[in-house]
Order: sequence, then structure tokens, then C-alpha cells
Amino acid sequence: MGLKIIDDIRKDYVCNLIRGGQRAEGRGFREYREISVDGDTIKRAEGSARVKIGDTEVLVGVKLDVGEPFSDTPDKGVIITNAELVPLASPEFESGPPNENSVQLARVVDRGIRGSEAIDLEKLCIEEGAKVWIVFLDIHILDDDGNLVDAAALGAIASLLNIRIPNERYGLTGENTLPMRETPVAVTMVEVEGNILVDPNFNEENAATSRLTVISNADGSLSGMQKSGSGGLKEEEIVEMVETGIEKAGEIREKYLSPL
Amino acid sequence: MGLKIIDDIRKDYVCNLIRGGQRAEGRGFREYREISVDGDTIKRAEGSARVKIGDTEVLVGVKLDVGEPFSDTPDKGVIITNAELVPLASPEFESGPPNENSVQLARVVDRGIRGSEAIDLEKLCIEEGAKVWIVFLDIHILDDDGNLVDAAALGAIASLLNIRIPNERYGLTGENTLPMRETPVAVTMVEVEGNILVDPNFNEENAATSRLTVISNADGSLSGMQKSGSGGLKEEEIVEMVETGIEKAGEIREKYLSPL
Amino acid sequence: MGLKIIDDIRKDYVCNLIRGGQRAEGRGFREYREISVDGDTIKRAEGSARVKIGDTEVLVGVKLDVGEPFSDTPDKGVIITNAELVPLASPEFESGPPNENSVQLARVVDRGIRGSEAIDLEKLCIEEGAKVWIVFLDIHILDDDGNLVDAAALGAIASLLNIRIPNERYGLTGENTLPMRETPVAVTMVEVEGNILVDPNFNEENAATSRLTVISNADGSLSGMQKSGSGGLKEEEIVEMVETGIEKAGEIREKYLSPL
Amino acid sequence: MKEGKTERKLIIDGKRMDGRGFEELRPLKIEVGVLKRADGSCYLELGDNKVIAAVYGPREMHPRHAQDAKMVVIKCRYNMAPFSVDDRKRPGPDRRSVEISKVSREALDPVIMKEYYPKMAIEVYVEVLQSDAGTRTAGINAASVALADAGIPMTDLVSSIAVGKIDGEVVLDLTGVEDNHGEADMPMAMIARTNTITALQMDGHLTKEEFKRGLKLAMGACHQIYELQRAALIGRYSKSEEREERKRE
Amino acid sequence: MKEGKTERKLIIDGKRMDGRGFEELRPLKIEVGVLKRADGSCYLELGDNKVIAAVYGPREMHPRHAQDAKMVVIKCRYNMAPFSVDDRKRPGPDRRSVEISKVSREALDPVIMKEYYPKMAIEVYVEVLQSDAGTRTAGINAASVALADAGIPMTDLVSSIAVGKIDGEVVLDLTGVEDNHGEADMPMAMIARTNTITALQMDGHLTKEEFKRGLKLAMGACHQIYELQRAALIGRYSKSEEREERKRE
Amino acid sequence: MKEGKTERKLIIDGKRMDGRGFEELRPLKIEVGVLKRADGSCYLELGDNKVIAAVYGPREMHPRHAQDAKMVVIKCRYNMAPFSVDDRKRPGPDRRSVEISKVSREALDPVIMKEYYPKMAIEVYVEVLQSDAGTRTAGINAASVALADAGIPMTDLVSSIAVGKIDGEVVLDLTGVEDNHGEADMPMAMIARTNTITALQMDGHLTKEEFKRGLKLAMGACHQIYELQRAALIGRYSKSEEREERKRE
Repeated sequence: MGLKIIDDIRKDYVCNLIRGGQRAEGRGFREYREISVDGDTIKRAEGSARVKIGDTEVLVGVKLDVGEPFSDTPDKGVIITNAELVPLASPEFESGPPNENSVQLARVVDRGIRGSEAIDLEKLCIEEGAKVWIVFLDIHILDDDGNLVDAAALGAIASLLNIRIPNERYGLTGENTLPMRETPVAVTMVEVEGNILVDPNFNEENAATSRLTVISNADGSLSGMQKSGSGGLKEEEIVEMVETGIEKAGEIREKYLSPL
Repeated sequence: MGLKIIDDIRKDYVCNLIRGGQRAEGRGFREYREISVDGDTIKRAEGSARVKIGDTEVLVGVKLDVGEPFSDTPDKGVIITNAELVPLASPEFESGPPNENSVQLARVVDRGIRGSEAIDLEKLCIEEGAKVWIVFLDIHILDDDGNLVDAAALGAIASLLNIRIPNERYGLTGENTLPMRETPVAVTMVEVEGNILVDPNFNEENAATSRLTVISNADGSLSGMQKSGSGGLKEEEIVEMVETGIEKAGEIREKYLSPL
Repeated sequence: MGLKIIDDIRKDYVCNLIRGGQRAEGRGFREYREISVDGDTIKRAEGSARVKIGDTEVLVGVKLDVGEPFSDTPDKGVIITNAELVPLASPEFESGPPNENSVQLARVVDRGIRGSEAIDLEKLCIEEGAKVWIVFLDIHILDDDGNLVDAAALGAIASLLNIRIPNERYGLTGENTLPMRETPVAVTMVEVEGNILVDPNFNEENAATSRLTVISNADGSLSGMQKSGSGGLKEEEIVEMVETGIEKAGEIREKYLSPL
Repeated sequence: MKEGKTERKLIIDGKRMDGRGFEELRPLKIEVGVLKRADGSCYLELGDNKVIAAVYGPREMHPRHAQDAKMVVIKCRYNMAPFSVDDRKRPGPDRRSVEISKVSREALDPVIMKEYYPKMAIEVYVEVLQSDAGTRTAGINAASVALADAGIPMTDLVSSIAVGKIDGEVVLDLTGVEDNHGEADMPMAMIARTNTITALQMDGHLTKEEFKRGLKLAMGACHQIYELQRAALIGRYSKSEEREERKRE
Repeated sequence: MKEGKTERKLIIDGKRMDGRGFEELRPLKIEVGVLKRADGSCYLELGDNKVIAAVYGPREMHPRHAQDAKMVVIKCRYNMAPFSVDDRKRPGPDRRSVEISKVSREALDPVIMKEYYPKMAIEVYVEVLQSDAGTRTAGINAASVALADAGIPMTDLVSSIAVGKIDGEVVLDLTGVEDNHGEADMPMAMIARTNTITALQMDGHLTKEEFKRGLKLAMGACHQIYELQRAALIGRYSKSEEREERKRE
Repeated sequence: MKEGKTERKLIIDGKRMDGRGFEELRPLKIEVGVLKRADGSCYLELGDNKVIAAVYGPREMHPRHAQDAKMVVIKCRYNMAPFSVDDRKRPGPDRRSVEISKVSREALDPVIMKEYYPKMAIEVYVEVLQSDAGTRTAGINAASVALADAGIPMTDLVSSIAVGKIDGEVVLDLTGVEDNHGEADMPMAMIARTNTITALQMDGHLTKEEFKRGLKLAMGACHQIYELQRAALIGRYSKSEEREERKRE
């Protein structure tokens, strides 16, 4: 905490580049870094995905367990999303209980999945009011070079697309695949020096004062949104970000989720 | 923590006044500040009361829930009293789990209600050994200008006097009013410069080394007592405080609880 | 934390003595301080023992309760071992949740009892999959003059040897003595200046960089081992320590556990 | 969490269940300077929401290593009283309140002139006493007024409101029932004078067009709220001045 | 918590269940200097209660911002061993022990000459090894002796005992059974030489007259306890001196 | 915890269930420098175990009062991802991971030249991504390589492996199934070049002779692991140098 001199220098460097119409790594303002999605890397999980966006790396694992439904939705399964910013992933992260950044990360990813009704939770009911599947979605950050949200959200939906329900472990019968209906994709943008940049890396995140995550579905509708950072945005900037977000989400869905 | 110069000055000011037979606000030594009790201000609670004693302000809310009884009292309801000294209420309060002051506050209020057997807990049994009403009594401090105990205890008993039991929410039938048998009232006094002051304000609390809370019932009997502070008291001082406490409790009961 | 000058001086003193073939209190390198074991000192516990090794003093209490078995061992009782390094026992201990030293202490003692299968856990099953005896083994350190592990482990096994199972409290019938099959004894050694010292006192512990605890059974077999400290040990040192550990364990078992 | 929704008509004959039109705010009541110990405070009701905000500072920042040598640090804590909701809330922060505390802080941050008080802290506390959807927006509105009441140098006030979708219609300022059975909720905050958006969240399902409409609707409502915040502060100052004058007489 | 009471006779033929008279203390045993590492210590049995108290300090106060520039800070922690009660107590502080720690600290505070050690801390630890009602009074008695054993400058010792009401009678020093089935419990602490009361709590139901009677009864008992505390300390010092002398021979 | 064992044959026709011989390691894969933000890092697979280790520092030690004026402080945290085990692990440290963190730190400590960085801290983080018995030894191996990758001055690498007993035989490097149904598990760590043992734990039941045999077996395996660790580091440096050279051309 507390601005350090090196942060100022990095910030100036990023801002200067951008004023000149450039980004580090020679990327365009609307261009993502290289993305890779490796599915099913973790045997112990019912589903998993390792996502890299540039040097940012996130591992998402899904475990299923049998438990009680919430009392106000007795016929529906439960999703519990958790994010750990383990100190391995960044010199800024510290050990300890979830702080506001990891809580926000988990909640934004969770909101996208709920808002789009991606999982048909009613199909996760085993016995109304008594027994449902609990879907534990755990986001484990391995390397934070910026834009954790998009990597985590992509890892989450990729993990969910290939779940085998462990009916046999609990002596149950029933479908073994998780019923998925939608593929929400998160696209995060920042505003730096009046320009909108897609997929900010770590230095760009620090140079920006406002960030907006736009989560959208296959039909171009929105299923979640979150501004963060201590800056303000104008209506027209937000509208432009929403449109860009929907467009980029389509490209990512096509390229990385369709094959799954 | 740590005495600051401003605390010393305030303390001297209070002590000087008292040596001259006076109190701030022109009050007599045995006189309360202005009291107001507003019942049922919170819709979401089964009972509530907003109590002001001078500038001290406390909001007490009671929620009822169905739960299991304690194993050693299978035929009785349960009272759980909790106090939060939220940092909104005083520059001295900090966020975090209950500290010794909030624990003591909650326990003293709780003790007065239990000691007087104010609630007929047997009537809160729904099914012996299995289901009883749990009474959550939550004390929320809004402004601490001294004597939180009396305000909290008054708010607690005032909230309890007008509870509607939410039988319908749990598909139960039965009486809808909480069975109250007694109206314990707490009266707190401090000793400053050999004088006993009723209802200390914040500055008087800090100037005093000993404080005594006396909780008494309609018949003048005692149902709880607590000394606090790092000073000592003589037998005759305590006896005088107990007598004064019983007398003032009668006045408060008459004026603020009888109408409820 | 952080080496203080007085620690350095004490360390030098211990090392000098040892280089001269001596130990404080005139003990031999393979000699224990005076040991005492007082059984059944705590009425509220189902079993207890107060162990002194020199000035080190540990109180171990065992409570039994009825609870659910672990799902993977439905026909077995449960042991839960806990150690509290309460700040009463040493200027180094602090209040708060268990730290790595108390966790290690509890786990090493626990491991010795499990490894030797000292308790016949199957006999603690009341109703398979539903109800078993839970054995709470609580280690309460009272005075830390070094070698807490041996004192705690001795207190644990001594407590267990005289348990009365409180069947009547739960309306059960059955044997009233805990079925014990083995008497694991822990022997801790340190290496200082190339010498192996049995039963290090507090100063010797601080002068040593490596410590090894060897837990062994009546037949001379091993049921647990733990190296700690930031130093290294050679194979031949370890083998010597293991042999010494088994030998000393036999002596302690004979002298302090046989009478129980 | 939109999953709870069951089929329930929320709009009948073009009116909402509480009789409001689609673009109508709930009644808004603002009182300034309600607490003695706090440096600034505000009590606010928005329909059935009752919140109170207090501001302390600028004062010393603890722990020291979290001080900022260039500017004041803003701390913000949103908290619900246990009795403020239908099912008693366990005391202490949960994940929801941690997130709302962050969003609220970032909503207010842009208007505070932070360079005035390097190394210090300004603490903003919001307590929800009774809730009926929209507590975070009510809290931001109250906190903004409490900051002004505390005399914190600010470039402007921040105003906040939510829009949502019920029965397929984009409407302003959802109640609890509308939120539970509705299709989307979108709280935002804005510096009204400059139309700068400082907070924005969305939860549920909206088309792009609905989103744009909702954003405009919320922006319009923030202008109304801004006027009410100003009026409350002016009322407060004129009262103080009256008192001052009476003293002088 | 008096609600647990069931009808059970606690007094038969004018005697209590353990044969004591109404105004009679349980056997009290005090040992001084029982721990090596602590600066001062005391083991105390009061009937079936077994407690041990240790004192550390004066030593550096952590955290620094909690130091008091004018006097020493007293810290006090009352803790029950998990096996000290019928149902195993989960380790760590609960609300009861937090309150008792505060009451114990305030009971001892008035006799400590705090201005001698500005910025420092004195730490008092009480561990309950076996409990049978009255552990807080046993703890205060032991802590007071441990403070003296540690050489902390004190104006006097503090003595502590409870009175209560069983079967309608005011009696001294309740046992666990009496406390569970009785009508009131009132622990107090006192500086015996000056009859200054430093702790007082009441729980249950007492008339004003019963209260006055109980207070006098407790005060009398504190004088007895004071003599036993002094005797234990004198025994300790004479033993140390004997040892000293033997060394010199 | 050996109590879970049921009768299950783990050795058939002199071969283990995965086809290995008694003294055979599982496949070991080591990648160096896999993380961008960490100062040093290593990804390691040992059979079905997948772990990743990162090193930060030397950097400022917080909190200050825990600094050591003479040498660097080593911190070590072993953590399991919630999805790394069969039953989801609740996030955050449990007693097992607290102990393993301590054992791992003490295993690595002897090779670090700590006097180079007084008052600073070196932080070692091990994350278990997938587990199949032996995660602590995998973690120590990875951490040792990550320390070297971070350029921390070390006298040597530390290598680690477990031996155990299954169906009465002393064997190397247990799998999860072998550990659950076996009779003993003994993880150790060693500085291979000097045959200095820096970690040793034993759990289960071994005769003295089995112990000696097991220790020798583990020591031999550590020499193999040491070569693989060195090879991975050499591979890394030669790659960096290639890159350097290509740049210069």
C-alpha cells in the first residue's frame, strides 16, 4: 500500500505509451493477449480448467458434493464460488482470509453464472428440500499479470462445461453431465488517458483509475457488470465499453468455448 | 488508549464542576438526562425500540426464530443477547469482533432479563427437547455519550414488551404475544470526588474510576448488579447506590414502560 | 523473536559446559531430569495426569463424549488431541489460536498414540456409522522448562491408562474401562556440539539446532518420529538417537507406566 | 440472486405494487447532523430503507504502514444491523458487505480532495437499520451528505440509485419484493453536476437496449436525489446559522 | 443462568449438602511460587476448584500504541482448561471468560502502584484446572498472591469470595450444585485492610435486605481469606530466607 | 492416520499396484521459472502430485518486531487448493498444513545463507494443485529449486522423498492408495551432497530394522532427485543464456 516510486514510474511509462497510441507488447487497444484454455487438468476435481491470458494464470476447479438446499429454493442446487489470491501469485497478495479483492472477484464471476442462468439448477435437485448437489467453484490464482476477472470467469465456465456428476460416489443414479444452458464471458476494460483498453495487464490496471467488467451471453444480452476503481466514467464511455465487451465476448466464446 | 491531554482537561473540568456541587447541563446528581423511548421503529424485527438518554442513542431489535433448546433446559426458549459497539457510534469504537466492553454490555443486560425471569421461557417451548423459540436480542449502539447500559437495558425491555410471535411464518399456531412477567430496569451510577452521580454522561464516565449498575424489578428486588472500572467503593456507597438505583428504576418504569 | 543478547549468553554457557562433557544440574548426557507422574488429579475429567520432568510441568486431561464417527471409519471411535501453550507457562507463549509449535506438539503426541494403535478404537464404537465415543485429549502446559513433547506424551498415555467410560451419563451400558493395547513413550534428544543429549531443558533446546523425538512401544518398535529445528543430522546420529530413544522409553515405561 | 423468482405479477394496470410509476422514486427523507460523537452524520430513509451514515476524520491512519504519503486514505464500512432483514443477520462482515463497502468507497472517492490530508484517514460508516432493497444506494447517498456535514473538502456530492427490470419493464428504484421476483438489478452512483458515473453494478439479465435505457433513467433520478441532498445540507447550515445568530443576540 | 433450577433441596436440617454451615468457607489451600518460568505464581484450591495464577512483568508493552505514558498497563486473562468442566470446554476465549478477565483485572487494578512502570505491561494469567463454582474468586485470590510473589509494588492484597442464595437462605461460597439450583450468586472482591470493594457482580434474585446481609457476609469472609493469603506469602519468604541462610553456612 | 486401513492387497507378484518395484520412484517432472510475478518458481509433478512453488525476496520483513538483526527470516506456507483432494478442502490453513509448513521451512533452512540479508524475509509458497500422497516431499523439492531460481544464496539444494511400509514391505514413495492402506509412512529431506538429513517424520509402525532400511532407501532416492533438480536448473540457465546470446547477436 502507499504509492511507491517504482509504481509512479511504471504508470508514467504506460501512460506515455498510450498517449502515443501504443501498448506494451505491441497490442492494439481492443486486442487481448494470447489466451489458452486447458480443460480437465485436475483429476481430483469433477471439472477444471487452467487459463492463461498472457502471463496471467488461473486454475479453476469444480467439486460436487451432496448437501441441503437453501430454504427459499428447496428444489435447486447450490453454487458456491470462492477465489483465493494466494501469495504465490503476486508480491501484493498476502496470506489470510479473503480480502475485498478476492471477495469481489468471486462475486463477479458468480454473478455472471447466476445472471445468465448458465447452470440449470433445478436439475441439480436430488430430493426436494432435503438433498441437492452443491457445486463448489474454486478459483485459484497462480500468476497475476492483470485482468484476473476475465481469466477466472473463462476458467469457471470452461470447467463447468465438462463436469461429470459423481452419482456413483453417493450411490445415486441420474444424468452424469452438468446441465449447462449458457456460456457467459467476462470482458474487462480500463480507461487510461481517455482511451479504452481491453484486457489490461498489471501495469495498465495500476495506471487506470476505472475498470469495467461486462459479462455477456451468446445472444449478446448482459448477465453481469461491475465497475471498480476510484475514478469516474462518462455515459458514452460506458456504452462504448458495453458494446466492445459484447463483441469481444463473442470472439472468445467462439474460439475457446465452442471446442469444449 | 493511553491518556491524552484532552482527556485530562475534560476530566479536570468535570471534577471541578462536581466539587462545586454542579454537573454539566445543570443536572442534579440524582437526575437523568432527558429520556425518550420509541417503540416498534423497525418493521423487519418482531420488536424494537429506539432509546435516547440525552445524546446517547441505542437501537434494540428483537428477532424470533425457531431452533433447538439447550440440552439442560429442553422445555424452555432461548435468549441470545448481543451488543455491537459499531464504530459509527464513537471515535473510540473499532470494527471487529466484540471486545470486552461490548461483551460486558450484552451480558449485563442479559443477566437483568434472566435474573428477573422477565420472559416466561417455558411458554416459548414448541415441542419439548426439539423446537423452541430463540429470542435474538440485538443491541445496536448509534451514539455513545455515556451510560450505554441503562439505554440498552431500557431498549431491551421495551422491545420485549411488544413482541408479536411470528407463528404464521413457521406454520405454527399459538399465542402471538411474548409472555412477559417482569420489567427489570438498570440504573447506573458513578462515584466522582466522593459524590454519587446517576446516569453519567461520557465525560463523567471518564472522570470516574468506579461505576455500578443496579438492575431492579417492580417490587424493588434486585435482579442483577455489576461494578466496573478500576476503582474501589465502600460498603456504605454501594448500599446508597443500590437504594438510589431501586428508586430511580421505579420512576423510569412508571414513566416509560407503563405506557407500553 | 529475534535473538536477544541474553539468549546468546545462555547458549554459549550451555555449549561451553557440553564441550567440557558436562550439563547443567550435573546430569549425564543420556540422563533424564527427575520425573513425576500424578494420575487422576482432575475430577471433571475421565482421566488425567500431571507430569513433571524437572521444572517442566504438563497437565493432560481426557474427556469422553458421544458423537458421530468419521465417514471413512464408521466403526471406530475418534481421538482429538489438542495442545495449549497458555501464556502462563512461559514468557515466550502468547494468547491466541494454536501456533505452529502447539499444533506440532499435539500432532506428534497424537501420532504416537495412533501409530502404536494404543487405543482399540473399534471398542469405542457404540452404533456403527452413527454413534461412537470421542476421546478429547487436552494437553495443558503449565511450566515450560524444555522438552514439552516427552512430558505431554507421557501425560497422554498415563491419562489414557485409567479412563472410566461414562456410560451411565449417556444411558449406555458396556465396559467402563478404555481398551488400551500399547504404551507408546516419546523420548526427545538434541544434538549440541556433536553430542547427543536426552531430555533437553529449555536452555539446551535453544542451544541446539536439531531435535529428534522418537516414540516407541513396549516391543521396541517405532510408532512415530519427528525431527524439528533448523539444523541437519547425519544418518549415524539419527540411528544412534533411535536406539537411545527406544532404550530410554523402556526405562520410563517400566518406572512410570507399569504401576498405573 | 435471481433464482428465487417465482411467477408473481409485479405490475398491474401499468402500476407497480406500491402504486408507483415506472420512473418514480420511493419517498426520500434526509436528516443531517443526527449524531453527537461523529464528525458528520446523516440519517436517510428511502421507502422502507432506513440507514445512518457517520464520518470520522481526517484523523491519524492506523496501521502506520498503510498510510499514504501523498493523500488521505478513505475507509468505508457498510454494515447491516442483525434485525434489519427478514432472517436475522449474524453480526460481522460477510462477503456481500465486504463487496458493498468497496463499491461504496470507490463511489465516493472521486469527489474527495484527498491531497489535502496526506498520511491521514477519513472513515465512513454506514449502518443499515431496516432494509428493503437499495440499501447500498441509500448508504452512498447518506455517506455523501455525512462527508459534507463533516466538512471534508469535496468537489461535489455523489448521488446513487438503482434501476431494474420487473415483468419485462425497466423501472426505477426496486423494492425488496420487486428485487426478489424481478429479472435484473443495476445500482449506480453518479456525480450529478458532471454526469460522471462512479459506481455501476449489474446483476440479472438485460438486453443492451434495456441497459442503455436503464442507465439514462438512473442518471435522471440522480439529479433529483442531488437536489434533495443539497436541500438537506442547506437546511442544516441555515439552522446552525440561526442558532449562531440567536446566541449573538 | 438460573433457569436450569429444578426442585432440589440444598439445605437439610440447617446444613448444606457438603455439611457446611451457612457462613462457612470451603477449605482453602494456597501455594506460592509454584512455577519456574513465571515471575510470580500461585496455586490455589477452594473446595473442588483448582486454579493456578502466573504473573509476568513489568515488561515491554506490545503493541506499542497501547502503551500508557504515565503508568503500567495491567493485562489479565482468565482461561478454563478444556477438561476443567463437565462438558468439555472448547479452547479459546468465550464471552464469559472475556467478561471475567475484565472483572478480575479491575478487581486487582486498585492495589497496583501503576505509576512505577510507565509504558510497561504487567500480565496476569489465571488458568482454571478444575472448577466447582467460584472460579473467578479463586482466580482473583491466586492472582493477588502471584502479583506479590512477582514483587510487583502493591498497596495491599485483594481477597475475593461469593455469596449466594439457596433454598431462600443467604449463604457463603456456593458449590457448583448450589449455584446450579440456587436463586442468586454474588461474587465480590475487596481490599481487606481498608474494606474497599473492587469487584461486585450479582446474578439471580435478591431482596435489598438479602443483598445487604450477603455483602456483609462476603466482607467478613474476605478478612479470613486475607489472613490465609498473608500466611502463604510469609511461609514462602521464610522458606527462601532459610535457604539463603543455609547457603551462607 | 493408519486406522482407515482395510484388508487390501497392495503388492501382487512382487509388483506394486502401479507396476513399480519396491525401490522405484514415481515419474518426476520439474519445470523451472514458470511464474512471472514470483522472484523464483518451480512446477513439479511426482506421479499424480502436482505442486507449484514460488519464492519472494529477500524483501522487507513485516511485522518489524519479528525481524532478526543478524539474519534473514524464512517464511514458508504450504497450502492445498480446495480441489486438490477427494473431499473438497476448505480454504485456509488447517493443523496439518501448519505443521507441514513448519517442517518444510526447517527442511530448507539449513542450506540458505541467512546472514547475507539481516532484517529481511524470504518467503516460500507451495501450492498443491493435485495430491496423491507425498505432497510435502514434492513441495520441498519444488521449493528448493524455486529458491535457486530466485537467486537466493544457498550452500546446496535440498531433496526430499518418503518411504513407507505396505503389505509388510519397506518401499519407496507411496501413492495415495498405498498410504491409506499401508502400515507406515516416513517422509524425509536431505542435502544430497553431504548426506545431511534436514527433515524426518514417521507415522505408523516400523521395527528398528525396517526404519534403518527405509532411511537408507530414502537417502538413495534423494540422490536421484538431486540430479533431476540440478538438470532442471541447468536447463533453465542454458535456455536463459541462449536467449541472452541470441539478443547479443
